[in-house]
Amino acid sequence: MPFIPHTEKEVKEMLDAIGVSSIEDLFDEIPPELKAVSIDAVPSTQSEMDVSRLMMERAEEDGRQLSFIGAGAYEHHIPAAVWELTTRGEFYTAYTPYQAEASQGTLQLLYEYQTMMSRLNGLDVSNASLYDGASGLAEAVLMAVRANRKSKSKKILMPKTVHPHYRKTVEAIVNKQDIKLEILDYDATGGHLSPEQLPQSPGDFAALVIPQPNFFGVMEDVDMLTDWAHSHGALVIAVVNPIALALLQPPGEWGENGADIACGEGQPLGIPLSSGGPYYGFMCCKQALVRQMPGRIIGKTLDMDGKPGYTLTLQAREQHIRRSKATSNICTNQGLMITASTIHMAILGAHGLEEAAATSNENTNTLIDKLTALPGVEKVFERPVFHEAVLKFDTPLKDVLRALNAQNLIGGYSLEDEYPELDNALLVCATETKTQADIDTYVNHLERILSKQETVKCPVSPKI
Amino acid sequence: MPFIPHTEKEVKEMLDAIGVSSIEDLFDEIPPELKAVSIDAVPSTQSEMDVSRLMMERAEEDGRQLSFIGAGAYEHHIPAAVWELTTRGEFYTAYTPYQAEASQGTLQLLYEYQTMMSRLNGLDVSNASLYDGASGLAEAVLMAVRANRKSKSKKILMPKTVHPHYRKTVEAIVNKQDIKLEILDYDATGGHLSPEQLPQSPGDFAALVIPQPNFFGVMEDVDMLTDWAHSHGALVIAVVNPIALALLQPPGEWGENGADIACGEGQPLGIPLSSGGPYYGFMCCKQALVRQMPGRIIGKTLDMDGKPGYTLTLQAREQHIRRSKATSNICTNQGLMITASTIHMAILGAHGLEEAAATSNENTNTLIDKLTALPGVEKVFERPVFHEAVLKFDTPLKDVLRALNAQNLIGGYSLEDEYPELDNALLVCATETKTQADIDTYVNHLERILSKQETVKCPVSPKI
Amino acid sequence: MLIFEQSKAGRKDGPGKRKKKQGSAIPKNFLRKQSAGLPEVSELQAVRHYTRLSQKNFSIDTHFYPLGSCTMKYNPRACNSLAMLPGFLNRHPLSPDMFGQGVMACLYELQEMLKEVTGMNAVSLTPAAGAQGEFAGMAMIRAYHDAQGDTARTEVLVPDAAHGTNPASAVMCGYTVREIPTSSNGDVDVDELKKVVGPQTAGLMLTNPSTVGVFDRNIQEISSTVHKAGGLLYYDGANLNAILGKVRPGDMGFDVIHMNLHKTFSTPHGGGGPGAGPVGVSERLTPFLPVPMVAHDGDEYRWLTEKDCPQTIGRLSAFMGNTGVLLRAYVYARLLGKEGMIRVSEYSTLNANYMMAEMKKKGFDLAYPDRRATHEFIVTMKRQAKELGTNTMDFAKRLLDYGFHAPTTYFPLLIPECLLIEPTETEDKDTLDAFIDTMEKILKEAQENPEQLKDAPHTLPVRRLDDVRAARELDLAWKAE
Amino acid sequence: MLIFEQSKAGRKDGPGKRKKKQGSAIPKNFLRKQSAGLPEVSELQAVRHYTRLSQKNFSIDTHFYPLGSCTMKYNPRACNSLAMLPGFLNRHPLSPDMFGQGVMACLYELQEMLKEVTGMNAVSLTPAAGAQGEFAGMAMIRAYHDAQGDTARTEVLVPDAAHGTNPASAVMCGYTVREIPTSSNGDVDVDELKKVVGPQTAGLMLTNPSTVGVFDRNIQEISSTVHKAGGLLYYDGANLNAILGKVRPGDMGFDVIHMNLHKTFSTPHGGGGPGAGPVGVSERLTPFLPVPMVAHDGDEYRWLTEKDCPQTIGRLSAFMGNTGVLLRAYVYARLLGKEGMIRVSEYSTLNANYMMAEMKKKGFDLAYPDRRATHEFIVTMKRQAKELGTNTMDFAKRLLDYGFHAPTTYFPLLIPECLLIEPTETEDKDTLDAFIDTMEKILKEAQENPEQLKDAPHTLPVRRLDDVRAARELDLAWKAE
Ligand SMILES: Cc1ncc(COP(=O)(O)O)c(C=O)c1O
Ligand SMILES: Cc1ncc(COP(=O)(O)O)c(C=O)c1O
Repeated sequence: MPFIPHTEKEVKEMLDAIGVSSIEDLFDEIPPELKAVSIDAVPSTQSEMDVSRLMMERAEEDGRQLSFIGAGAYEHHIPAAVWELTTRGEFYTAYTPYQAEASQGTLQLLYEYQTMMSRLNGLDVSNASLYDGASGLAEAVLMAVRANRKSKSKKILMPKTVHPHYRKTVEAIVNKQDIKLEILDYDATGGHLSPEQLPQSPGDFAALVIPQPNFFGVMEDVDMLTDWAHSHGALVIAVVNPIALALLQPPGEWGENGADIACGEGQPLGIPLSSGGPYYGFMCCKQALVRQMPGRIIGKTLDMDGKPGYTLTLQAREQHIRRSKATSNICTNQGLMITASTIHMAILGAHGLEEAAATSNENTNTLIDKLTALPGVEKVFERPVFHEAVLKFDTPLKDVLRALNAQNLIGGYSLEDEYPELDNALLVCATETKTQADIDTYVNHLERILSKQETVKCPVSPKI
Repeated sequence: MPFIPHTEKEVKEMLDAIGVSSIEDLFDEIPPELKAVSIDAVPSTQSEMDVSRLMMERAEEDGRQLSFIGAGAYEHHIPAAVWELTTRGEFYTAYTPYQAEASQGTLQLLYEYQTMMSRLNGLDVSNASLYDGASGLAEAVLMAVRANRKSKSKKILMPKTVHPHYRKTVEAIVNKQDIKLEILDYDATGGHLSPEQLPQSPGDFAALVIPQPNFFGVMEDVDMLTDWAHSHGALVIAVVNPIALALLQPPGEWGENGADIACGEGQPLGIPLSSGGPYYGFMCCKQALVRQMPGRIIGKTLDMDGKPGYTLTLQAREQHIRRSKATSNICTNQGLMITASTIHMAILGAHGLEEAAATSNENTNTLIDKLTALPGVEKVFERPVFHEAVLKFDTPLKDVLRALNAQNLIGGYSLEDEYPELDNALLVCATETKTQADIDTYVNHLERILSKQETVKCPVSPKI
Repeated sequence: MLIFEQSKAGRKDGPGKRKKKQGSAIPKNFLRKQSAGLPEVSELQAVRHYTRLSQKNFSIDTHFYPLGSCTMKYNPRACNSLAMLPGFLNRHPLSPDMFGQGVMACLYELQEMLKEVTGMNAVSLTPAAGAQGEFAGMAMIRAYHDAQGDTARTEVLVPDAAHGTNPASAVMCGYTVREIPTSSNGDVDVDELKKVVGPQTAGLMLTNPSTVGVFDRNIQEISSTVHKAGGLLYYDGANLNAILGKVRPGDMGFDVIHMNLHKTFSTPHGGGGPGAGPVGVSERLTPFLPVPMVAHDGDEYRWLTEKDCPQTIGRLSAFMGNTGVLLRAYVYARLLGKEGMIRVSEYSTLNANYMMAEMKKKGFDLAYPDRRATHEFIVTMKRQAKELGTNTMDFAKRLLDYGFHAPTTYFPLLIPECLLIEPTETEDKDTLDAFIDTMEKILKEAQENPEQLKDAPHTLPVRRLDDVRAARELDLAWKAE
Repeated sequence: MLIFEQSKAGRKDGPGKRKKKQGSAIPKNFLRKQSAGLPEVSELQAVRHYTRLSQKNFSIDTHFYPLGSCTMKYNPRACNSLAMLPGFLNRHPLSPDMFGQGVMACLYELQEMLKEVTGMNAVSLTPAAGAQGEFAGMAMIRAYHDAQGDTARTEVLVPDAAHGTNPASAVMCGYTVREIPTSSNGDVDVDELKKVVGPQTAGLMLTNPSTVGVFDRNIQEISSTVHKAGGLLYYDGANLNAILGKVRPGDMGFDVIHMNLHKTFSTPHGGGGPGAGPVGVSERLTPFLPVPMVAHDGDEYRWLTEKDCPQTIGRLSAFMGNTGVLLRAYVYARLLGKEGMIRVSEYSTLNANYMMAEMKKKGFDLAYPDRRATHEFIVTMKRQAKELGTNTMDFAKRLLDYGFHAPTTYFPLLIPECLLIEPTETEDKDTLDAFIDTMEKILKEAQENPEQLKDAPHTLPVRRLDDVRAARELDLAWKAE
């Protein structure tokens, strides 16, 4: 039966060797009152064939739309080689590399990943992943509070232009340790954190979080912000999009001294959208902060013969050694996602990432231009964007989105819930996966919907 | 650019080392008149992203119907592990194992395959694949003519119950060597080769071909036929379905002495339908005939240290050694398909194959019972079937099939073209992949169509 | 060789130059001055490099991997391929519910199945791993006490055998941790527990079966002791594999539990992760579950968010945790069904007890010789270390030479020179016997030729690595010479 | 260990017995008496066994593989994953045309692209490999002569350098084969050709670039010689990689050609196959092409069968040849495009000529030192064999120790002790240099310590295997002891 290799004969031999007469005897230390278990609500075993069919039918229902949402998760082309290699059994079914000598494949790959990430971010060191971008930011906040020697404050300045889900996640994770997030508003014209939004006398605070691009797709004045925070003795936590980093100034080079910690969502680097996960959070920092960094770190060393090899290092920060004094409770991380991202970056190279970034930027600008050419659609913020932008509609947005959905098209992410001040505002994104024809499809559907034309109700062939 | 790793600097170094000034110079032995080539009708290079999208859109159009065709290619469940392992780079991108020491993976697997196949067929030896079932039968015919020491005849008795495409393929391949196929008709009631269809005085002939089950799904009297052929000094070539062999008497045990050669289509053993290929032809034979067998054969041997290993053997039969005197011209075979089939058989085991075979048999019988319960649908042949059967309609079959197609359902394979005497006859098949609900879907659609009810024209959700 | 060492400048803009677009709409001052310095290799070079690297790993697909506490069992391939169907992979997390009914149906049914097998009232799937589940669980305990106005409960009790994530998670929730000793028979020392439990006790974090490989026989007493003091009971579900379908944490009296789906539900560990750490709760903790969850309203599935659950402890990640991992676990659960789940605990327990009995016969010392093993058990090499000078790590490294991944070493911390051995139910008897024979052989080597152990491994891509050097001369990123 | 040796009777009907249905509707007398004796292993055992077996292979994805005449270049992974999309895999070969427009569009466009790059009038994709393409080609030549009533042409001319499939295919078409010698400069000996060509000549089978790694400079003279005698010209396209987009067989005067898509169009060799051997023909041979082919009638694609092509030589397989391979080649062709195709021949030729120049500098003897290499070239070790007693096979086996797959050895037969080296365009210069340096090192070993070569390989899963024993003591299937 599924996955149990024992023959009846073997079971008998094993029971004899143990000296019991049935498997049930092996559970004799469990108080008998506890054992009257029924798990009848669990369905009966099904063959792989039947489950396959069920799953294919379910997958068929999902994810087949032409979609213009970004908002923290981005559709990018992933070369076929990436996941064919990543799901090789040797990567896929290994555990955390506790036995370094038997895990050089994963360990060397992680070391290569750390190198790639620290280069992309312009910082000295990288860890080997956190759960996702949002929880990674929470870890960065905790780290900054621990690491900032100049400040005893538990206050963090958090712009409203940081992804709302990130802010919620950070709040949920750090609030039990009395850390306070002070929210900074954004500039209504630029959609960014302008000098006017910065507190005049901020007092002691541990760190300023700077998103680049921010949740509205808008580019922040990272040099000014970094220098401002540093001038107040605070650390700077950058939250960045790794594809954007192919083109944009890396956090390590922001302002005079660079951001101290950079983190973000790794998903754009070769990880499928997959309804939100598994993704991974990346984190880099300056060398001086490395011992405060949470998560696994791989180091290069030598073996008994003087040959180079790779191993988990700085484990004294971690929960399995430090227990209640650890830098974080993280244990299982997102290793396989790193495997994919590393292979993805190796195949694309800097040029490939630059191309994806630049094309996404162009496509988004084209989309914005074409959509705002329609009557009743306007761009909300003035500042340049990376690959997302906020549009405002003069009709009820919900109806518009629903009408687009009926055409198997997802128009973007509505900001109404998270930014009530931005009513009927939509965050749209067009990565390099969108063709001119896709953009025109959007524009044409929207034009028809806005002009209240009858939409044709025949099923549109779905986008794959 | 795609797949060329050279930098400009390296190109220059290489040209210098060769002593030419441009790559074009390397083509200077080609007569210049021949070089004025244009291949402009070939489209320009496209990115993997663009080609992926094109292919996904095209795949979307195909292969998503609920299908009841068999007729030589059968839908069976393939465990996910089979192709995940088969497409591992080490199997997928290796060549024919000419350097045995560097190919023990493939070679041992092929040796295991030979063992599995000879057991399934009840014969001594197996080769390591031919192109497909049909061309494999052609090779078997050539082999029988070569191998039959009792007969100098180039005549082969070929029942009409052998797959019509197989007969055509055999004809196309063997007719240049003056081999004649004498076609034997089938019993109109049983759908099989009955004693009445056997020639009274057949004269000298090299071999009789016996299909089991035959093209109509009908079970032949293999014992009687085998003994009859042997009694005339002819060899017996079995054409068998390998899934059926899990349940049915193996060719090596037919009649008194067993079939001499068994061949057939390997597709049912873990190979996707894939519009007809790549599949593979399997072939087994008695030990005495092994030197006449075409195709690669793997043998076990020892290395310099006395350790067992595997290698290509009996190469003296093959074209690269024997050239114009080889047993066959085959060189590249269907190795990767064997890899899949071997893993498939290892995972399923005999029990798994038996279950697939028995369920297919049951499903087909259920389908037949339900369809023939409809007015105007009758079973054509009386004899027991394996997992296919012929049905006769009293209305024009073409229209019925078209109406089923409109419901995204493929009703079966029409026999009209290949067997004009069987007008409005349909060959249907229901393997273990068909649920009772699938069968009922067929029955209900057909009932409606036959009763000339208006078929509902709304798009039916396609089967995956 | 590193991928960087195969890089050649200009490889990608050599023949047939890539079109290089420098994001012309982005003002110059935002742009980076230098390219990011990623390797420039051909696709073949990358494929060959990472294929060869992969071959340097031990993994379940290649080796017996009896890593205690980690449940390294067969990861069915169908779980992977079905979770990676394009419809699932391509779905954006913020895509409207109408375009996510397939994945939501799977998640909803998984919630229901996990409720049933744990005996809890409700389940949230969002935690990304066991440790995040622990955090969520302790955060709910705190939220519960806070909701009761019971803010004096600042202390969490954690047995010394517990995994390091337990105290670390409690601390992240603002608690101080107090250790409870393990008695010599492997059960929690109930007398000690009784001494320290009190009005300051927010809860107890317990792993049962525990990390020393036994089922705590006093669980009911422990449970009532903590409950009587007003504390809540947290269940670390890392060892659920041992009791799946046999005993349920809910029935033992636990208020909150996390499960490691990457252990019991056989989603792959992927060289470190991802996992998934769903939490299940009793009724009184249900309002505090982390969001999002999936609800089924008549015909349709929909997400439950902050709006639906005003008392939620909130969100632990930007979207829905490790959805793809959850899909794999769902497929696994459907393949097993209830019958298969019961077999998981039965055969993992059989394998562990068989190995324990045989190892004892071969002369190894068991940490708890008088106890049943659960799905894992502990051998201690204290005697060998003393008598032969070969420690547990030497045995572990020598095992690698023989093609076995080593069991967990030096955990739990309270047992000196220990090996925590977890064979899992998917390994066959021949493999267990081969491991046992090899251990015996290594023991003999330790007696006759201890250098063979101390210098091990001998046959792997590298010899024993210098961990001290790694930490002292930090080299965390490659630099061109 | 073989998978059979891991089998245990009753494993599959142990705990949770499989429902065993014995095909109850099938009368007993048709049933087999004993189960088929396949191995009984768990899924994990199978996965582990075949994963570990795979690791024993050299392959493009793991090693440089300069196997001459075989074009072992990078097999892009996208070709695999796109050809394996469920819509393609699930389509039944006899499914109505309306449900196959996607695959047929790909095949049709592939036909058109292959026509263009070969300069032929029409293409049929159905042959399953090069050898089947040869058979199809020769069968068409025969059908053509037969249709002319020209039945006296019973002889086919084949250069001695030709691949063994050439004479074997000609014989399968009922022809007798006459060998034409290769002149000392590597070109076909035209004088000899002229001597033997005549009214009995059905045709000439030529590989150009030839298997000795040169482009035959007299191709126009050869072509007109054969044509004048009333024979037809067959082109063996195994080496098309060397001239893709540079010269076209059609322009050289060939009447029929096969292509090995598993070489030039980079579909994987899969440890022996499958391949695909499409045939292209000039106008006069077009009516004879094997079926099925794909036609495009206005909006729709449809199959061309015997009905449409009454003079066809017929069918070579039950359905459409190796469709999945054709899809991979199609994807590859689209990825390359015309620009990429030209680069294939340019860079494969560059790599071969570079290696040839460097090998010469290292002291190796070239078979044709005065010629340009095409995409491959020949080194002969005759001198070393004589002087040092180490033959080509010894060099080949020693290369394996250093992590290089050996080039083709002892082919073509006319050149003694030869190595046919084909680097392909997808290998980078560093890899070529490493190979050359290794050859130099082995040459030194041959001088100083020839046993190291003779006993090679040393580092592989097995040492040198005894081929003679394999053929003498035939062991072709495992038997339980
Ligand atoms: C007993 C125990 N508790 C908790 C954890 C932490 O779980 P995770 O690694 O999923 O965060 C582990 C993991 O190893 C464990 O073994
Ligand atoms: C020159 C030459 N011709 C013909 C063939 C036969 O092609 P295939 O192996 O595809 O049947 C080969 C294959 O190795 C070859 O190299």
